[in-house]
Amino acid sequence: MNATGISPDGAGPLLDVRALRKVYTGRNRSVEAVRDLTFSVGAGDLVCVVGPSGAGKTTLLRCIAGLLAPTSGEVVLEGAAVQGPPPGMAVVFQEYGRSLFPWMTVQQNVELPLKQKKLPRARRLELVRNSLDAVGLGDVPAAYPWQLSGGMQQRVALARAVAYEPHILLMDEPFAAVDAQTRADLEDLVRSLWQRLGVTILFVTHDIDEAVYLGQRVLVLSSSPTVVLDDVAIDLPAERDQLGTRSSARFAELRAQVFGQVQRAKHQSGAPDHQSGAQGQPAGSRPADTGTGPETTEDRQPTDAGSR
Amino acid sequence: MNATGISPDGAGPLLDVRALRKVYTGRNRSVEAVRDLTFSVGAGDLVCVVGPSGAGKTTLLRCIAGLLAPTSGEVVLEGAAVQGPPPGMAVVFQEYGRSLFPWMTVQQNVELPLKQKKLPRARRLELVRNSLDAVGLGDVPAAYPWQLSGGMQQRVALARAVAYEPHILLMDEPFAAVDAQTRADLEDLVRSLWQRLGVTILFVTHDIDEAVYLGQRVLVLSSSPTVVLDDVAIDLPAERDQLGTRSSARFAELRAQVFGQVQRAKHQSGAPDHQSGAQGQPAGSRPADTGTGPETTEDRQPTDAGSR
Amino acid sequence: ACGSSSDDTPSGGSGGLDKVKVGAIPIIDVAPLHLGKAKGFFREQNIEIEVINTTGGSVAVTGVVSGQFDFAFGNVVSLIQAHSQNIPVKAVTVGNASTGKPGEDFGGVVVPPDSPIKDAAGLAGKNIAINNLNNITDTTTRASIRKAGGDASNIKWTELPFPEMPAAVMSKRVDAAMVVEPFFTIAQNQGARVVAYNFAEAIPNMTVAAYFATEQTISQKADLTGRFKTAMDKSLKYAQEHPDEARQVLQTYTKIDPAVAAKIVLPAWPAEINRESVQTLADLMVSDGLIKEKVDVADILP
Amino acid sequence: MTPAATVPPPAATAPVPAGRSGGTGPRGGNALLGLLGFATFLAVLEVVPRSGLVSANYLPPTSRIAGALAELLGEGRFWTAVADTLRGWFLGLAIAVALGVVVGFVLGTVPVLREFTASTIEFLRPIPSVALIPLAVLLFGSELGSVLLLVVYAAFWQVLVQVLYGVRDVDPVARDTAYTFGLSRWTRIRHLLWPTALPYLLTGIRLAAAVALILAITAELIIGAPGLGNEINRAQSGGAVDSMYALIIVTGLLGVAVNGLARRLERAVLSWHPSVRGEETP
Amino acid sequence: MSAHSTVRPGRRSPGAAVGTVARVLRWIAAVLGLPVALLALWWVLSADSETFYLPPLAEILAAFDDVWLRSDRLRADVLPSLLRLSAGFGLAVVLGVGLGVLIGSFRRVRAFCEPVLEFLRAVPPPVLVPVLMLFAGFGNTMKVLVVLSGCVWPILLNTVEGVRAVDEVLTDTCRCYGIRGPARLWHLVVRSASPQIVTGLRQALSVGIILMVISEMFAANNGLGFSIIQFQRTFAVTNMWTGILLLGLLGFLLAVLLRLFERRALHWYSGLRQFQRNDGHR
Ligand SMILES: Nc1ncnc2c1ncn2[C@@H]1O[C@H](COP(=O)(O)OP(=O)(O)OP(=O)(O)O)[C@@H](O)[C@H]1O
Ligand SMILES: Nc1ncnc2c1ncn2[C@@H]1O[C@H](COP(=O)(O)OP(=O)(O)OP(=O)(O)O)[C@@H](O)[C@H]1O
Ligand SMILES: [Mg+2]
Ligand SMILES: [Mg+2]
Repeated sequence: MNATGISPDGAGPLLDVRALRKVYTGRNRSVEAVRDLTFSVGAGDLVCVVGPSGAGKTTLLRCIAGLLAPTSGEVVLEGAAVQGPPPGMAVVFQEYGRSLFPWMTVQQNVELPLKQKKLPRARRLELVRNSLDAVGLGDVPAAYPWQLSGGMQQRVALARAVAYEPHILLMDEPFAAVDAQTRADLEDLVRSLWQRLGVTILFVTHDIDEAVYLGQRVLVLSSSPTVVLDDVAIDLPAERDQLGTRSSARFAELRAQVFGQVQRAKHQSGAPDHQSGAQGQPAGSRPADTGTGPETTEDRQPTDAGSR
Repeated sequence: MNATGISPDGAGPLLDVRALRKVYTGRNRSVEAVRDLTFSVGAGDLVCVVGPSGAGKTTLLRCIAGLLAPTSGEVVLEGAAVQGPPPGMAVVFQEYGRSLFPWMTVQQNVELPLKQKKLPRARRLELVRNSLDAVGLGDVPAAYPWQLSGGMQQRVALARAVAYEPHILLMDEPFAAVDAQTRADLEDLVRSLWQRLGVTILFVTHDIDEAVYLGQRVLVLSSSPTVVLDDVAIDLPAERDQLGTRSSARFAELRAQVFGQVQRAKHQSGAPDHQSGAQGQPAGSRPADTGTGPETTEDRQPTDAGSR
Repeated sequence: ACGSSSDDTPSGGSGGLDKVKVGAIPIIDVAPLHLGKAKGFFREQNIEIEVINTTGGSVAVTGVVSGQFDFAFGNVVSLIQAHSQNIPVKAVTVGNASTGKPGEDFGGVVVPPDSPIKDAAGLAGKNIAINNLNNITDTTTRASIRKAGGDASNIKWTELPFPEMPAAVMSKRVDAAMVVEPFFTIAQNQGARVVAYNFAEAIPNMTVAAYFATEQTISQKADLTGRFKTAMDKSLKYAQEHPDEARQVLQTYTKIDPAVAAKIVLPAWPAEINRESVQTLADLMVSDGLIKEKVDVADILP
Repeated sequence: MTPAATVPPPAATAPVPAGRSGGTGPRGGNALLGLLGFATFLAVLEVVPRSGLVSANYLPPTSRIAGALAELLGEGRFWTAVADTLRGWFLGLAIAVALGVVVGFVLGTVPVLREFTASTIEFLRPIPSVALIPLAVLLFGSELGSVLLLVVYAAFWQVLVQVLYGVRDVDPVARDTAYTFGLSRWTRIRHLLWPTALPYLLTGIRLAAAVALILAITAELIIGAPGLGNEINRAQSGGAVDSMYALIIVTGLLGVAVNGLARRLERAVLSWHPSVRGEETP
Repeated sequence: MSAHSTVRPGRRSPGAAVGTVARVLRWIAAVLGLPVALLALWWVLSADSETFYLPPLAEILAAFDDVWLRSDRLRADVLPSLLRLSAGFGLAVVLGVGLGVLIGSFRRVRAFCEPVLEFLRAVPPPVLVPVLMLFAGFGNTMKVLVVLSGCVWPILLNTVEGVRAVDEVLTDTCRCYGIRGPARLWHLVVRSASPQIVTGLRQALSVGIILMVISEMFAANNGLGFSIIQFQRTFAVTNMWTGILLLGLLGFLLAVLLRLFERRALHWYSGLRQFQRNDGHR
């Protein structure tokens, strides 16, 4: 619950990202997506990561998940450097529709990783049932993912991660594609799961409201090439609710603070000389209007622009 | 600019929807999507239509566009009953990705309807250039739609509609799938195009903020089977901007008013006994949690729940 | 002859039968084979034959060379051709022969009823359908044209399966067609006129086809070959002497209409290969350019 | 020999909306129309020879063909031929599918192999299987083996190419999901690769089934191996035009049956796939 | 929902030139490696082949020159074959796409025709040759028709599927903007079905080559297929092998041509697909 990443019980950081750098090298281009990231996350923390689109949030997360090898620097999880996907970690992807196996029922989807863990059948079924109950889907284990609504699908993905009993749960903009109402519900779900299970969560989003509402800490990344711009401790009460918390004065303050940083982030990256690069790109490259184009954001207030 | 649909200059309504009723008859079920809609839109108006999901907004729009034959009642455009897609009308669909021809460049996409109109080449090129410039895409005529971001694609669709020089422009939740920032930009674009070109616009959305921000009038539809619940005149100043307008007191009032109607709409439809129908549907049919399920909305305040 | 099967060699083992596969086209020409099988002539020689349908001479040669058949039926031109390509095949006994009687043979050249062509000489320069180019049909047709005093050098040949020929002639898609039974009869039933009996006219008493095997089989299984020849010769003789039974046996392996089968002219099934006719044929092949070098048919005849 | 309907791999039609009930329409009505279409076809076949447009000697009217067909159905020999053809077809198809799946998965999962075999596959694939007839006759004579060689050769490519597409089409997100949950290689193949490739494989099988049947009959016809093709040959060389057409009709009907069977298999196995489930939900 | 595009120009790394050379070398190795290895293997294994039907590769290659290049055969045999193939293929394209658009556009027409089409498709083309000869004689027309009769099915059926899958939103868009008649046909229907049509073309091509050979088994006096069959019948085995080799080579070249055409005509589609596969998440 503090901004240093050392959890208060002195157990030392669970996750340590050290001078992480990632350069994508393609055929005849290479992109430095992440320049230099250093931070740590204590056991049981819920850390949100925000940053403008293209900041390298996904890149960071994939490095932590062991899906991508860093160009330099390292990711240390529970004392060991991450080489491949570490055991005890679960990832919830943004594209829920594509991360569930359409040929399996909800039950089978949740159960598959447990089978791999070689848990006995009874235990597996118990875990599946519990986690589906936890996300409020106890009644549809036999349905196929595509028979469910988007929000329900995302909850299945969450249930799968929860059933896996990970020490650390990574989420990459998991609610970007669900509607406002469902999103609020899922946010509350994440917080309640986190509180009940004591799992460490790293939650990537580009929604500032969401980050402030959910997290204990909010890491603000600069735009690409990426560095950590700020690490905001969220000192809101542990019990949060969509209405009360979001309308509280402290929430507005924190949101304004993060928003200020994100605004700064758009104009400041690891490479100052790179700043104007985003505008001069030809058609077909990363579009200039994915929500963070410098040309339209200056004149917006934190309270408005940050919320979707 | 008034709620009656008769434009102030006395030119009479451009569009007249009279006792429109639409029943979908399927294999062994028939759905009365629209029960009885009557309203008119004056020339040069910008009317927004809001209503809960499944209200029949798309159905209404497709009837107006002549893509769907009404079961009874009629749509009169410029004095003539609509039989098929009338000339001089342009439609912007929600599914931007699917309404552009992927095998044509941006330029060709915008130009195609003009070719069909048999405009001379020079005039076509001029119209294409102007409309692309107007939506801020003057520099990508040679790109293919799938090389652009979602917001850019939607702008191409808009440019195509604008270049067509329609008298009336229909839009069906055109910005539902683009991110917040782009959405704000596109909203301003629509208003400025409308002001510049004097075209009549019917704008369907389920976002109350958007409807209030954009429209001169907001038509509130009940849930299915659908009737017009309210017709709110938006007396905001003609010059609107995302920050000032949205934070003005009058905006909040109007939003609250519309929101109240929409809340009422969910529980009231043309057929009161139909009310609970939405909940009893099996999995796989219209998902129960698309943001307007009756079970979660009561406890939310207008200012929060209504925004996308 | 029934009792003479006692000179059995050790190969048969404990009274076991030698299983022999014979490749043959399902046409009239091989009626003796089927008849002999039905009559038990092969069993008398301790041979159990299985007749396997082939689609033509080259398949038969290939089958024999690859060991799929022990013996096969094929026309002598194919044999000569194979020999000229150094394929080691050799005739065992006669297959069938022309009746040698112009006017009453099992094949000939037909023309539409109203055709201006009156005789073989009139075929010069015409479009004639044959079943296989560079084979026995065109070689003999050329020969009979030359014999009739025509010019055989500029004929336009069209390859066509026998079954298609009656229709082709009657609809005048070709000027003439060299057909064999049963299509010879079918064509005539439809009104076609015969202008040449090329098998009979080209070479006197010409041997058309033979049963053959590889040289290896003939030398290494001399006994079996001998017994096969014995049975085959008996069958040929029987078929020659009992044409009605030969006609009947057709129904077991072809789809010829019984009414047609009763009317067709059967080929001759003589006891011996007419070596002279084969040599003449081989010489014709050289002059017609089918093969490059002169062949001594003694190499391929038994 | 690839005359075959190809809905390109179901998953490859990404831009197509999944849930379209497009064209399925009322089932009964369609079947009726189809029957009507077929009846019209038969009627034309009846009228054309009767009107003298072509001689009935060469194209007999439907009624005579039907008579010959009825006769055929009573013959043991005919059923043996059908059995022979079906055996060649099925064995060939089974071998081709097995080979295609194994080779496809190996090549598909090992990028280097795939890269280095691509050109060879491109070269071998268009070699027409008829070119192999001499080789087939040489190796197997005019028996089942020859038919199998041709059938397997033609059908194998259909399956292989589809499997290659399928294996490559694994969704990156699904793959990452599998990695992060630490699924083993075998589990990934079994639960990720296989289901992803399955729709493609089934398309491949459907194509291959049609091709295999056509090739089986062609091989019998040309090489003379026992089966329907050989029966056609026999009828033809005996001048039995009616039976020949009856046999041709039988081959056509077999083809229709094989295609129907393959589609049914597809529907049963792919209940979860958009192309199939789309037909059920309106 | 933001669209990512991977086409991002970046700085060239200093080692780019070296990398390019290495990549080209690797590409060459990948394309030629296996074929060369296989040829070498064939060469070695057949070097002292005694089997009559499997002559040494060296001998075949030596003969190739004589048989095809130093004689009139390229003009007298290969050219007519290719002309007939392209005529049949071209007609099949016109007919297949034309009928396919018609059948695909109207549900009733489709229901009416489907069973008959399925049936005709299932009849092996060689069986149809005698029927075709009844109507078309046995000149070039017949051979072109044989090719057509086989090629048309894959094109037709693929076109039907493609036309059926035209996106509804695009259809509505066209209606709204008054895009009708030929413009609609071309800009909407054909273009949108074109990926499937090209799939059909590819299948049709391999069928076409096979049928080119088969058609030359009947009533031919020139052609590549005719030559191969003549070689086979006259036991000129080495020559026959050169023919098979040439056939394979032709098939390969034609497939490459088609691929080039596809690359030009469908570059939008491959771009779209790649985008969807890589990072389009909708
Ligand atoms: N596979 C790749 N190859 C090359 N460049 C890449 C690749 N993936 C990402 N990038 C680039 O790296 C940068 C960071 O991308 P990343 O996806 O991590 O951003 P993000 O913060 O997740 O963005 P968003 O909010 O849009 O998801 C971008 O400039 C992007 O173009
Ligand atoms: N083709 C159809 N066949 C049968 N019922 C339909 C069809 N299209 C729509 N409906 C039904 O008609 C009603 C109105 O649908 P419509 O799409 O017009 O709603 P909407 O207001 O546009 O909803 P949304 O905000 O979700 O887009 C719904 O109950 C829907 O299920
Ligand atoms: Mg991301
Ligand atoms: Mg709608």
